[in-house]
Amino acid sequence: MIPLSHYLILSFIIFTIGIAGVLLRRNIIIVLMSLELIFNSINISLVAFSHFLQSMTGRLFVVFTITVAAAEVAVGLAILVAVYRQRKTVYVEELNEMKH
Amino acid sequence: MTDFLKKILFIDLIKGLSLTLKYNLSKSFTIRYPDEEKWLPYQRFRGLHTLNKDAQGRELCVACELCAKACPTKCITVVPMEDNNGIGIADRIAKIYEINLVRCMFCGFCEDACPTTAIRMGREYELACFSLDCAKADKQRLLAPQEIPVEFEGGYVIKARLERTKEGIRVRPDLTKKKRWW
Amino acid sequence: MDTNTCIELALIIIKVIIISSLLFALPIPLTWIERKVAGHIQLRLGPFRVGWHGILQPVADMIKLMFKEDIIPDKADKWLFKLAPIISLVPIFLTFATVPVGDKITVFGKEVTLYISDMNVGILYILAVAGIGVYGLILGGWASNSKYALFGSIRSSAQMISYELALSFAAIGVVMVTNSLSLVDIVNSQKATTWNICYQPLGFIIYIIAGLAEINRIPFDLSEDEGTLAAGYHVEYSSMRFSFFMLAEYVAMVLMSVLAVVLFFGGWSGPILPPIVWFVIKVSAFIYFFMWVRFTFPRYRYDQLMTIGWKILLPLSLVNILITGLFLI
Amino acid sequence: MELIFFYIFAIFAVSSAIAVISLRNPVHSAVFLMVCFLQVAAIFILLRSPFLAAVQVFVYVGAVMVLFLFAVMVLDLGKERFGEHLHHQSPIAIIIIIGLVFVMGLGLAKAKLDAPIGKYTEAAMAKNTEVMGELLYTKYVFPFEVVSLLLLIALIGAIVLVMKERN
Repeated sequence: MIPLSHYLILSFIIFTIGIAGVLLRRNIIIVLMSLELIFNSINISLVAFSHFLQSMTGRLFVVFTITVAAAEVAVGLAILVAVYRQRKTVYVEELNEMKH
Repeated sequence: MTDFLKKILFIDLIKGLSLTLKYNLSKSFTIRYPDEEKWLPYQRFRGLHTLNKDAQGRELCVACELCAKACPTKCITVVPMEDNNGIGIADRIAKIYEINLVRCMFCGFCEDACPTTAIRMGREYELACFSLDCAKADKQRLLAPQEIPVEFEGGYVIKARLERTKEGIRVRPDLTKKKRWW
Repeated sequence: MDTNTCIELALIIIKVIIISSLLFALPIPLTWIERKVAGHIQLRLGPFRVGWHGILQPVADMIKLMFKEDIIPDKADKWLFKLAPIISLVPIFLTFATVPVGDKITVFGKEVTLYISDMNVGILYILAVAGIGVYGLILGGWASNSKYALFGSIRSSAQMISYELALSFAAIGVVMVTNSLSLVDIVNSQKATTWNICYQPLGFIIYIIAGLAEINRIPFDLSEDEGTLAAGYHVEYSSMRFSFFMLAEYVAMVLMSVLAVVLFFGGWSGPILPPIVWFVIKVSAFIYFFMWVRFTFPRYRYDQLMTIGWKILLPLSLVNILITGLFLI
Repeated sequence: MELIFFYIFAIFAVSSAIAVISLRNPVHSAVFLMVCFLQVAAIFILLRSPFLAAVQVFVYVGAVMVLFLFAVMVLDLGKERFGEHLHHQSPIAIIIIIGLVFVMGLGLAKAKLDAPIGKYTEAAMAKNTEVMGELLYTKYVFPFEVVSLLLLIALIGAIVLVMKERN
């Protein structure tokens, strides 16, 4: 039997890596991928809690999370394609029209 | 409405499928050349030339060189010589009679030009070989009788078998078993 | 570990070895059969010279492929280029872990199941893992650094997204009828009543069309369209890497036939003959059908493909689910 | 036994996650993200939820990653040039990340589990999928409908966003 803390630490490490990706990378596609990593880390901890608390809620929420993630990716990539058409760039710091 | 129904019930697709199934089950047309069968051409076929002899075995060719003149690709070389030994029908026979098969286009003008019906196009069509020597048909080769006799009616697929020898690959026909190919 | 678990483990390993070697060997006769079917449909004979009726032709082809030079384009992404054929091959083999060939049989007084494992999410697992196989196409096409290959991979990715939905919805219809995601349960429930094709004719049609698109066969093989894309995603591949793609394609065809049999045609159930024979007969009938279709229909245009996928198959499969649900209530 | 598998999956997941954010080529990142998702699916199986594992492979690996690769290919993003890898805010970002690690690590170290244990024991979970389906259509029917609506909106929204305007 694997203790709960193992899963939580794994989830935490992946979460941190995801946050690092979002904060550090310039490429929006990589940023979106890092968001997916964060979603996944949350899923791991949800399922782990659900398993150890013998409750179904966590698992069901994973289903919802996955659905939301799929929707998010579809819309996010659509926005990305639209932005790329306008600006010809996918680097976050070059998309700074709103700053000025 | 019927169009719509047709689309729903995949009528066109089913028609196509049934057609191909019919083809799949019917007999194939393939001639299994060279392993088992071979196409025997009609008598009018223009293949490798032959030099004919008359009933007494004399060469019909009188080396008039009309064939060489008529040849559009200038592939026939004829050198005449005198001879009184009765090899030919006249006292003039060909010393050299050579056809360059690489250049020949099998048009049959030589046949038309020949006044003595000495040169005729035969039914041999397997002319490929490993060296360039056989691209030249000399008099001896042209005089030798061809595998398929002239009077044999063509337009059949005949049994044949592939032979691998040192000289090359040959397809030996078996004239006794023939069938219409269609 | 006691002896019983050891025997179980050994059995599983033996089954894995048998199934995977069978799958590796299967494309050899299948290529021959496909060429023969192609020949006879076109009133030809097909391969005839190597062995009896050309039966050794695939072996000759295999030897030829093995000894060909393995070319990797200079500007290709070497790492992905080498990885792509393996990615396309492995998932399709993995799917066979849950494919049931028959029910239990008794060997030396011990019950042996004719499937590696009976997952309770079997059908989902198969559809999900089979979906990974498309990465081989996508990454291979991208890594080749060639225009044709890139277009092939873009096409296959779009095609895969649009047809996998319809395919899984068609399978969901069956799941609703039989109340189980496990393939063994699906077959057993069909034994009790009739074949699922009677309840799900629309689902079956959708399944076959979407399945054809999913395994990239004519009339939907837009990703390797010879006419416009030379050979699509595998245009730069040669030698064994190319044969991996071919292998994956044939195994995918076998998978689609097996799934069609299991989902809609009662799996191994049938009168008189032993179950495994029935299974083989049904699967080979489907394989023949796929070949038959291949040499009958011309390839669809790309916009037609997308129209069929999104505007016809997807709504139809939803309607199918709705009707099934209404009947179940 | 299980623990060994867990460590294998965890190590692969973490290392591929690091590869995702550190590689320069987006396609390579996508491949490693796929590996990471597969490992997460394997961990779901360790947690006795095969249905979620299948859904994870189905949706994430099967659909989401294809979308990513499709976008990368359509946009023709080559390798990033060297020096464009990170942007100038990275020092601040690293400080924030270290702070996050510290706070969350502290939380993890001090936390203890004292929530009430539910009724779904190991034995009840054998029929995991059926239980989930039942709950989804009874207790959680409202979020389920909302999520389906969300998917529909996302579908239409994506089409609207990408569609070129015809003159």
